[in-house]
Amino acid sequence: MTTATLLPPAPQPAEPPAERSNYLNVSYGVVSWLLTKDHKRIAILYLISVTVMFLLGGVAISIVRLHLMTPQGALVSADTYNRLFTMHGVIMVFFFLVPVAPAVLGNFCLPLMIGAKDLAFPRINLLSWYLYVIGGAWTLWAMLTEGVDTGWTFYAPYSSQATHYNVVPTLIGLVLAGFSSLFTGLNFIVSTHWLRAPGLTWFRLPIFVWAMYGTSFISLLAVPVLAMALILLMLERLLHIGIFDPALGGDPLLFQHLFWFYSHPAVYIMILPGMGIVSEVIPCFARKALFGYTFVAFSSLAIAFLSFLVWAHHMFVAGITLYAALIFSCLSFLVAVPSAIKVFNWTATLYKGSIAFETPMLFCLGFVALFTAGGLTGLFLATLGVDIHVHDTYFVIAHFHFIMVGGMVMAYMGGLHFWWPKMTGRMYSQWWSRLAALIIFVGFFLTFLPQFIVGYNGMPRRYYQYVPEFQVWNVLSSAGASILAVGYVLPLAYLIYSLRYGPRTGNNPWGATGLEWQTASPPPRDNFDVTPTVVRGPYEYDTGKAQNEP
Amino acid sequence: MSTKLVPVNTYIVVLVILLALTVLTVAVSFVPLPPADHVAAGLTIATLKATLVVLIFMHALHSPRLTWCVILVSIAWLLILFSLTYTDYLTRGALPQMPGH
Amino acid sequence: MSLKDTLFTEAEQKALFDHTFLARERLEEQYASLPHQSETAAFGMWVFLATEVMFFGTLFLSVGAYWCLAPEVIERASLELNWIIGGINTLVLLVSSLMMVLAIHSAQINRQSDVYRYLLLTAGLGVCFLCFKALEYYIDYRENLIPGFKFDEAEWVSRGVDASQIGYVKIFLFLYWTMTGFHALHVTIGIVAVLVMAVLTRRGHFSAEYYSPLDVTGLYWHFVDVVWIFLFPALYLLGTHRL
Amino acid sequence: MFESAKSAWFPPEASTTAAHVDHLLYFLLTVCGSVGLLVAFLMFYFCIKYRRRPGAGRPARTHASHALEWFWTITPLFIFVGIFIWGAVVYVDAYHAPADSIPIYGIGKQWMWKFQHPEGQREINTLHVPLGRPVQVLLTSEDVIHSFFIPAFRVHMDVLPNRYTSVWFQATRPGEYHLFCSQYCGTNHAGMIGTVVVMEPADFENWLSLHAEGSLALEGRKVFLKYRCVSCHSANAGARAPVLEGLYGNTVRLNNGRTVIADDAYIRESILDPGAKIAAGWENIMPTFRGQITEEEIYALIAYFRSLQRGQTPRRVEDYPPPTGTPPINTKTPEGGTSDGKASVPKQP
Ligand code: HEA
Ligand code: HEA
Ligand code: HEC
Ligand code: CUA
Ligand SMILES: [Cu+2]
Repeated sequence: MTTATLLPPAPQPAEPPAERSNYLNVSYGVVSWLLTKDHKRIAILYLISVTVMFLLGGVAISIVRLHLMTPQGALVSADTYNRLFTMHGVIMVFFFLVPVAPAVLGNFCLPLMIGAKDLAFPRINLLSWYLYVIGGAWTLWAMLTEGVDTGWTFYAPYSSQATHYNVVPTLIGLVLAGFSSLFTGLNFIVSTHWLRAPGLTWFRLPIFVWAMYGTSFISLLAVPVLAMALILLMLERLLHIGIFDPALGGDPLLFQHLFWFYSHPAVYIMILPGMGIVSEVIPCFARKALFGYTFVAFSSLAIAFLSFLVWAHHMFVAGITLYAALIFSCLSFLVAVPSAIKVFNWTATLYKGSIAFETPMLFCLGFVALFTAGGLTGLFLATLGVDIHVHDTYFVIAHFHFIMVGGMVMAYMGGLHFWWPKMTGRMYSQWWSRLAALIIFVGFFLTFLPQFIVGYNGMPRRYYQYVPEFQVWNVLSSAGASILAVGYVLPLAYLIYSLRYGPRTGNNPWGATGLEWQTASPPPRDNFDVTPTVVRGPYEYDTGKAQNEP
Repeated sequence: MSTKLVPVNTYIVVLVILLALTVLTVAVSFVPLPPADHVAAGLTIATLKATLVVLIFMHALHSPRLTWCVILVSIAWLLILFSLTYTDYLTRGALPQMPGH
Repeated sequence: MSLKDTLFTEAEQKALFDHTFLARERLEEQYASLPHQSETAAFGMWVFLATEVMFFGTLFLSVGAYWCLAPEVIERASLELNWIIGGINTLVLLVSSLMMVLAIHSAQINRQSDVYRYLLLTAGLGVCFLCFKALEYYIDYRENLIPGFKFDEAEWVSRGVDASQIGYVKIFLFLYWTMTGFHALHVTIGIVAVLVMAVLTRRGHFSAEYYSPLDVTGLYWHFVDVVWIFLFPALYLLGTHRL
Repeated sequence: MFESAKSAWFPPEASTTAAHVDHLLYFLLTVCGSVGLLVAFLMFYFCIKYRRRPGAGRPARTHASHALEWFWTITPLFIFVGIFIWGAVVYVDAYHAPADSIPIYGIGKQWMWKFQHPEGQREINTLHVPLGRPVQVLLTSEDVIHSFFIPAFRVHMDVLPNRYTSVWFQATRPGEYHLFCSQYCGTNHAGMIGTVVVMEPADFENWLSLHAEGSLALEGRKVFLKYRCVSCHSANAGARAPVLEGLYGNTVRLNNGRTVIADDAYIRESILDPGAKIAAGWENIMPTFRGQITEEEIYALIAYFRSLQRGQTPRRVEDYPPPTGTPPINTKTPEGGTSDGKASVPKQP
């Protein structure tokens, strides 16, 4: 068992007796789960629903990738294709990547990390799960029965007048999901401000909490705008009054402005938690304090702020004026600086460390590599001169999959593997999990690297058929996708397996110093038997002392 | 929760001012002005009124600094939304749509 | 034997009421004290209001955008709105705000009966606002100001709006309906909340030490007022009125 | 045979803009590439060098250095500014069409491209352009948003309904290139593709001379008569409306004191939303032609106004009665007309 090779963690409570009361066995029955206000149980509920969504989104796109094996399209009709990638985009963004890290990992860890018994508003927390589930079910129904073919961007006037598909129900679902993440954000912000354990000053907070704070900040201020934009779109579609439809005197760019005012910050809603996770995992497995804590902490807030200033970089060739384009391009570069700071600090953290390659670490190293690559291509897109060529080509597709799949999904996997023993008290198979990490990494490159090339060669996105000279790259990409698929099914298997047969871990298998590890795994209902008093920063691996050890 | 107890008269006075301002803003709308000025006048007065309500009625005046931050942030973000969007709208048609320009 | 016991077994009760959102304690376990809980609640409401600002802000932004594109037309359209009722409603809401703040004041000095009275007054004025609003909507209906439903292009041409520009009129009116509609919705929610508070006061839930729910409701109510303070000039007072 | 088919690695570089964009790309690849590799290398090196060895103790703390932090905060910033400026230069250049560009009028609709040449040729899903001459394609859509994308030229512009956008390019290599619609526009979005044919100027000339049924301007003149524009915009004494000679490209004074340049967009607006901008000294009596006139016809009119020389405006003859509801001929001399005096000065009785 690899944990043996780890340094003996700070004085560790003895192996807990199996029947020790924890949040899982404190009460039984479906009702006790569906009505719970325990943030840990809600996190588990989210974990299940989010995973289902991911699989659905993945299956949808797997069909797309198969279809794109041949230039004229191998599998489905044009309309089906359009509905498939829309379904993929909508599910993956609004129902997987946006909620995944905050609602699952954040919900579970944040109160533990700040030494609180629960979030500030547990009932609202439960409510947001229900909003998510109802919204999700509703949207799924809309997309599976008739479907939507607008793309996840819902550009007017196509979405508001031209298309014949199920736009309005889909939008309703999205608005619900939006409010779900809004309420989660509200909970996190308030909790971080008011429920910190005694002695837990802002600069003793783990970076993960800072990241969550930034994320919540963004969803609080951006979601309402999206909600209203979508509501206006629905009304326009229902009543045929053109706020966005030029035929009726409206301005289609207004919708794009409103949509991206949410959706650009939303991409940082998706990545910030990942950055937080990595900032927890790398120090733990390098046995090093995070390098440049304050800079990393503040860069999270900087990203949260700057992310609101760049949205029109999605509209460089959409017909905005020259002046607007110049301003937004310039600002888009600013937002890259804090990301740079983080990348460099993660790298510096490894320096002179004592690095162990447990699965979470593998995933997180993968994150840093792929995020950097994806981010750097983001710079290409932010450069006006290049964007006029690659806009809406597969270059963009590759860019954001590098960050979202290569980056965020990897980080999420890392976090899940890191906190899995915390959640379940069980350890998964190191061998299989490392294999999975490797497969995902390889499959990923094979899937999305070719898309940069085919993109620069000019293959537009959302094409159900393409000109022959693009075929070679598409075949490669499809091949990669199937490897990727396997890579994602594996964890499903061994994690579920570990639930029953995985060996019990101690409270702190990784020998981490964070507060969340200073209680039993799985934690008791009230998180801490005695409210901890914090006396030091989160990453004192050189002394091996936990945050609450004198 | 507001720590300090505000005398009732303050509230009454504030209300009177608010009502007066309402009358004023309506009055202004009868003065022939170019559209821009009407908007300007209307919004300035509205801002005044809003400030009063937030400071006195919502007890922002006696609230912790944190509350102030929230208020300032929401104002700031409103400004971001408006100013950056109007970088597009206000420069529409500034450059002629033809060769040589 | 209480109803609870007749309905559920020991185990079921544990499942139902321990740690579920049905569990009712005044001081929730994650808080140190009642003041701590109250302060947190108030802060939570402030944060929520920040999101509301962006929510309505989007609509104001849209009006502004079209005002940038066609100021004269928007101005002309604004003149047709019923500024008199709009104005009266402004006054009504302002007074209701005073009532609300007086209710909280009475709570602070622990005059529960006054709290109750003021809350009822607040809600009453809120209802009064909605009635005026309904009246105004009816008048708009009579005057064909409902684009897509009851609207007459010819009228607007006769009002000197160029036939090709009526699209802007429709958009403005549409935004008017959306904005006032959402605001009315907020007022309604506010009224319900205030009434609930009234009942709770009656049942003696509150004291000078603990009236947090009241405080939070107050914040919400005042915010709804603030929104209207901006709605009024931004929709009704864009043009130059004539007597 | 498509040029682009020759290499699966890199798109053909067939316009002046393409060269600029590619140079920028190479620059970015070197800068970002080296930074990326640097990061990758360091991580890899550290991972090997500092891998945990059995029985190793806890590593000592490395103290963060603020100098270092600021260094890698500021440096990227400067690099970014550099990239931004270069990118902006390329973009601005791609934004402003040279004055001597050949105007071509393009329309996107679900799911096809239509083009009109000044000389009158109409094409569908193919576009013939001369080698080495700047060409400006004026674009508008008849339904939803499309996007005009020629990879080989590295030009890209969304095509919006009820609005004009434009791209310009100067082809540098003869051959056939792809034209894609890159903004999702419905079922057959992927089928909305065409071919751009770059010809030697000589070939292009005689291609133009082939099957040219009258120039676009001539077409425009017909439209001008067909819609009875001439009943007001006529050379007759005391016409109801400004004479439109020499209007195109000149500054027009509006009755609200502002001035505008009479570009394509302005002319289009004047026809569809006459009330939006009123030329100084004239009544707003012009009826809107929205719904009657097609985008093609507006293009023809624009071409007509571009070509319209002094004294070429047709006189009103009674076969062209004004549209019903048009007020009687105004005999008062309007004060003003458009500022440059040339255009729209009504003739004295
Ligand atoms: C998690 C999601 C995520 C993240 C984090 C980002 C991050 C960035 N994105 Fe991305 N983006 C998307 C998701 C994301 N994006 C999506 C989904 C789309 C498409 C939407 C659609 O149309 O469907 C998109 C599209 C998109 C566009 C529009 C393209 C187009 O449609 O024409 C642009 C343009 O500017 C852009 C830019 C950027 C930039 C500058 C960053 C920056 O934040 C990147 C910052 C990071 C780095 C720069 C790397 C690390 C830094 C260093 C190692 C420093 C050293 C570097 C140097 C000194 C050179 N993105
Ligand atoms: C946010 C997260 C996210 C994630 C995780 C992904 C994951 C993937 N995406 Fe994603 N993608 C988007 C967000 C995301 N995408 C968005 C926003 C768009 C734009 C949509 C639009 O244009 O509107 C897009 C569009 C998009 C396109 C362009 C479609 C087009 O424009 O025509 C492609 C094409 O290759 C693609 C591929 C993939 C692949 C191969 C994966 C893989 O990583 C998925 C792998 C996962 C699985 C395969 C599921 C798990 C496996 C199983 C359940 C086993 C069963 C399945 C099999 C055996 C095959 N995506
Ligand atoms: C009823 C009379 C009338 C008819 C018919 C008419 N116009 Fe006009 N037009 C005017 C008047 C008056 C003006 C000046 C006031 C204004 O700018 O609206 C004008 C202005 C214009 C302008 C702007 C010129 C400037 O100096 O600003 C253009 C371009 C134009 N018309 C084109 C057309 C075209 C093309 C048609 C036919 C499809 C047409 N007009 C039909 C009366 C008319
Ligand atoms: Cu036209 Cu896509
Ligand atoms: Cu973006």
